[in-house]
Amino acid sequence: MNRRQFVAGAAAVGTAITGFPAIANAQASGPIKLGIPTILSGRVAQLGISSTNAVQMVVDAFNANGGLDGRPVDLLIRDTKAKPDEAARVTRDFVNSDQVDVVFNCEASSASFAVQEVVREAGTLCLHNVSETSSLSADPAIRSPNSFRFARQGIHDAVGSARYAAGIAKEKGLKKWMSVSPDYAYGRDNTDLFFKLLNQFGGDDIEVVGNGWPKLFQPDYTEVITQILQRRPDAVYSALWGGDLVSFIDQANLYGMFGSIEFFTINLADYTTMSALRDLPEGLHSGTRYISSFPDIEANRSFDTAYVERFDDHPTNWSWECKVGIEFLLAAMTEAGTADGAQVADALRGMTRPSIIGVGPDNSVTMRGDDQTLINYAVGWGTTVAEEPFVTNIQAADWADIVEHETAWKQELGYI
Amino acid sequence: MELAAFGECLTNSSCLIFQTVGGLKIGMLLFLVASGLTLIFGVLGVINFAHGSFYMLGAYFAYTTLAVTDSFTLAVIAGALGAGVVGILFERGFISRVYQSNVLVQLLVCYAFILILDDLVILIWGEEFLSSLGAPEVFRVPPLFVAGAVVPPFHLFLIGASIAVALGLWLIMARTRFGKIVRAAAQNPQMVSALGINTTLIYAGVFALGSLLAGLGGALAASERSISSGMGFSIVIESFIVTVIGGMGSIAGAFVAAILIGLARSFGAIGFPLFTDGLMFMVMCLVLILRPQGLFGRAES
Amino acid sequence: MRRSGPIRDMIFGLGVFVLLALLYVLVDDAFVHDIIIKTCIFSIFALSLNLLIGYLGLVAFGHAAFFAAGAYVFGLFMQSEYVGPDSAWAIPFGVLLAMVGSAVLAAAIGAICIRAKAIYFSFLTLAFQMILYSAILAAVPITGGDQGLMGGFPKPVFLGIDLAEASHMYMFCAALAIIAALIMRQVVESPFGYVLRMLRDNPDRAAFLGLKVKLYQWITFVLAGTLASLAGVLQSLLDIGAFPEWAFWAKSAEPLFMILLGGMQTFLGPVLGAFIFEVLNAVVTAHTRYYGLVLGAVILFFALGLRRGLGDYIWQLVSDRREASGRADA
Amino acid sequence: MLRLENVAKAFGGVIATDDVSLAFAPGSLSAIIGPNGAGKTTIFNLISGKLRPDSGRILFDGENIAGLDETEIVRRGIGRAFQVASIFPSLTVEESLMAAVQSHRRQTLRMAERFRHSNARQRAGEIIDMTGLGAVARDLSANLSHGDQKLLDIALALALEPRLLLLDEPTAGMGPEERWQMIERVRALWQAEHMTLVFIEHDMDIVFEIAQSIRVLCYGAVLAEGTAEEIRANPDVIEAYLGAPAEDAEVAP
Repeated sequence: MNRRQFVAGAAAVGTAITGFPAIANAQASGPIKLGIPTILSGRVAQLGISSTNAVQMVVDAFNANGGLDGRPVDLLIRDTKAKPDEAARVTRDFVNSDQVDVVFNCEASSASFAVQEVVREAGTLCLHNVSETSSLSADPAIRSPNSFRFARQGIHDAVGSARYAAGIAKEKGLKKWMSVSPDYAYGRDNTDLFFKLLNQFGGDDIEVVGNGWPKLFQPDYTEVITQILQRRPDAVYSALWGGDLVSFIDQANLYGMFGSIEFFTINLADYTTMSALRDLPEGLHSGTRYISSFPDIEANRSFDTAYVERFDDHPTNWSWECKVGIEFLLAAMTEAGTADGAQVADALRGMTRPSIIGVGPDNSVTMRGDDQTLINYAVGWGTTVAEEPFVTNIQAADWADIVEHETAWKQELGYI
Repeated sequence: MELAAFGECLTNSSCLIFQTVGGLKIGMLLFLVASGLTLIFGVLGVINFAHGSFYMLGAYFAYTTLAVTDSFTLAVIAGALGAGVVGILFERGFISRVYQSNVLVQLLVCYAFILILDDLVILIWGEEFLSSLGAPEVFRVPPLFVAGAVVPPFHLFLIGASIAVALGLWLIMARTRFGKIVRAAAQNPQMVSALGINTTLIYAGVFALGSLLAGLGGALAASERSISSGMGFSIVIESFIVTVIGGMGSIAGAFVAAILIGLARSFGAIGFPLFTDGLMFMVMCLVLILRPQGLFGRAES
Repeated sequence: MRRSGPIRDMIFGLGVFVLLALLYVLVDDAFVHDIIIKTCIFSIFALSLNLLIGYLGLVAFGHAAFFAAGAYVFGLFMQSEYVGPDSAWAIPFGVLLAMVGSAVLAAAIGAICIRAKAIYFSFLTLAFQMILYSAILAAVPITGGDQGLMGGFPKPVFLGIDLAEASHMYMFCAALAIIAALIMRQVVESPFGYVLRMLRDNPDRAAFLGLKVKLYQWITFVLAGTLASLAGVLQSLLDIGAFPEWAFWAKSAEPLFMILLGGMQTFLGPVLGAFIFEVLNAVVTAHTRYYGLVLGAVILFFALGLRRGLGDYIWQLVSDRREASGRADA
Repeated sequence: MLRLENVAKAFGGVIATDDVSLAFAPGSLSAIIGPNGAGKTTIFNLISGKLRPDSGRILFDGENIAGLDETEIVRRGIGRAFQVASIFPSLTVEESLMAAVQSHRRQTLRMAERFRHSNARQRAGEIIDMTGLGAVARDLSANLSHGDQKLLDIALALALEPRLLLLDEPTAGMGPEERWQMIERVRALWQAEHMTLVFIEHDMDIVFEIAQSIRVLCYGAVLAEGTAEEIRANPDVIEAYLGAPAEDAEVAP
């Protein structure tokens, strides 16, 4: 008896005792309900909006095609204000009250753990689509058999980043490195992993001479910038993102920082970030968060065009993650012929589909079965240019390499 | 703790100049905002928790003005004046109704205003963060090199402009009739009222001036900081720290405390990078325990 | 002869418990159940803060420090190696441990804060809360930093109570909230409680009546902090974790809202406030993402329009009417 | 009973009390008079522990109480009432007095019993009868008349069963008739409770009528000391008062 059956059984007993139906009345008809806890207000409202926009596009098309045997998909989107207890409350509400078939989680960092605990207890199928915290799906103490990860996985990016950076370092003789990353779990994990792998790939030449840890949403980076200029590193790595990254680049520009230092920033190549910059400096190294030219395929370009047409704005990294998530979910439901969580989960495990972001065979991505994590999505780095397409000379990461180091990383942490 | 690096920096002229100029710039922008907060508290006795929202409004007004007129000067003026006008509306429409209420009600009215303005800003300007204004054309030049340190001319301008504002504020307070009345009102409102001076006007004027200073700070800061809803959050907390350390109601105190905080940030980033925030709250605690009137405040009788 | 106060209050409490239990059975809606659970949790939080604000007249800004302390101590204990799925004693012991730990914290913070007067007291409580917040963020190996306590914890059955079961959790929260409220009701109606009112009205005069002002303030601060930690424990049980946001100053603003909405003069005002706040939150969030706009407008209505909490407003209406009819009778 | 020896207090260079030595006999009824700013209230503040003297001793029953805080001094048997009635606006008269009685009985740390059921009610009733507040016993203190608020202030002090009672202008702000009622009541209380009573008063007629002995303060120092007749005849006192007649003709706030 698996957990879900157990829960269903317990619920049936509960129904018998209390005289009213509890959570398990699987609705075989009527719309399929997806509950989306996400951030729609405050300073990261962009996250929720660009995520749900992408989901809406896919679902609209699905419903227009008749849905799942005539059952349309209904999206319940609710704001959690980026608070973990609100995320938990909203998710409980989805599970208990709205009796959603799937929790489609578009929550960031700590709130995702709160969502995770609710669905773990309830046994509802859950997709994590934007939280990049590695442990969410890698750590066996935290991951849950009914949860699937469609968001970027930190270790994947780190391998791609370190390989690219090690190459440039060798080519240009970059030995002294510094970092400037936001002082919270994502920023720290990302940066630590990057340097760990960079040391591995780049050899003994690489020396880290200092780390700057500004706070998340810090308005002013002057003290970090002066510190960097002070120590004169050859290169700087940064996991800043969004408005913080924009502030940093604007402020560093005043010091002429990018003339003398090679800057590697994993989160720059996302349209909303690049377009917010008054002057996008040329020749910065950036990871490709989301751009329509990588992978350079028709599906990707037309997604960008369609999105812009409908929402008057470019999609974000969060958009593609959610798009892939919802496409997989709908495909799995179609394959299983039902919205039942356990059966859909079975269909999801190991599923491979073509995607706008796919770099696997035939531009596919795969939902890896063993840890329920997405692989073969586009991980690449390139250099910035002032005009479209903003990033050129993109080098794609090798997924065999990524998976090899991911495994080593998991072993080291005792995850496997 | 990286005390070695800290000591090394103190003995190295380029590092000293680097961190001092950087710290001064952070401190002076903070002073602009904090001086408004401390002025309002000194005269009205109100803790304007919504002060950060005027900083935010200053930034947004400046952004739009720059987009329309393409003039940095006009943008900064519009940011400051716009925040000042909203300040008057806020004082007349809301805050003036709770002067007699307890501090809790005043606080909640301010908090309500924060919530409303943060959402209004999203409604008007959208949920995406906006780019900074960028330095005006004159300052888009290569930075200066002083004793091995890099100094952007624009930062010198920001520091100079803030000091000019501080001087102007001091002149207004020390030399003008308005300043005298304001100081008198801070000490004894009944007396001022008994002398036939319109305290309503004085209160509105002070609130407008306070908000204007926050708006000016926001507009100037927006020249190099990205703009978003909720950006007033962190600045208002820092302003409170400055106000408490300098002495609530003391503009001179705010000036000194803002510089201290600025320098603590820039040098703290070298000496103890992970605990600058916690350190600031600890200093605030110490001041509150040992000298609640702050460095420059008058002791309570 | 009227029944004596404590017994009447206990009967009232029991009545409320029966009503809440009936509500659970009759209204089969998890949404409603969730609102009741959260109202219970926040009632404890807001009532405890109102001991300081409403009865003692000390506006504490840092009350969430103790909410978070309770949640973290409890959560860390439940995640520790000592607790397994069959440790029947774990939850009661964890609750006790969290409350004792928070009491110690409150004793230390309170001893320092009550030295400051008026607004300086408020700022000092805020500063301590932010130091705790910074500490939680910094102590990543213990607290998980900004990600909070991850990975959940077991909820071992004790005395036949299985908190993983929704109905048990509901009854547990309701019972604890009622017990906490009864304790606080007893305190404010005791000789000690009247001292609090005197200190609020006129601390200088109270000193000349031989009352050691700081001692009473300190005891109340510790009591309020301890009870706030109970709210934190329940929240931790509900969300199966603990998060640094609970120690942030914005969390301290929530019970302030509730007190404003419900009223601070009527004992149960904050409970009403907690209920309004939760309903508002749940309903508004479900319909618009401009929650701040709505909440802000509601607060302005209460602060500037009614000028008092709803509980106080109703109480005023009732007593005015009573007085009017009394006069008519005479 | 109470003896001040060379007590001095200055506020930032301004001398409020300058080397004052005073003595009050047990069971006496004394008045302190003097022009505004003479330091009368400061003396009370020093005795009651609100202020700490810069130098000198304050002996109560032979024990130096200078520098103790107000609660310690209250516990030793010195009660006081204030120039501006200092009461608890949100409590009723009865509640205020019950609480004061409980404080005297050291029952205020009790959390497990109900205030309403406290046996302090009986004693509070006695004080209410004694002070003639019976008609307003259930009223909120904030709603009392000015005179009743002054009475309540005194009643609060009485609840502590003080051996020495300090009254700061018990008749301040009252009309002529009310003043006499008040002072008669004070005298009656003094007689009934067998305590030592010191009061500050502006109304010379009242002072000369009821005080057994009078101290005159001027610029923080003791100018004269004696019975009504002696004071009336003292040229220094006449000088001090006639020298500043406007200050004497004080209108109550």
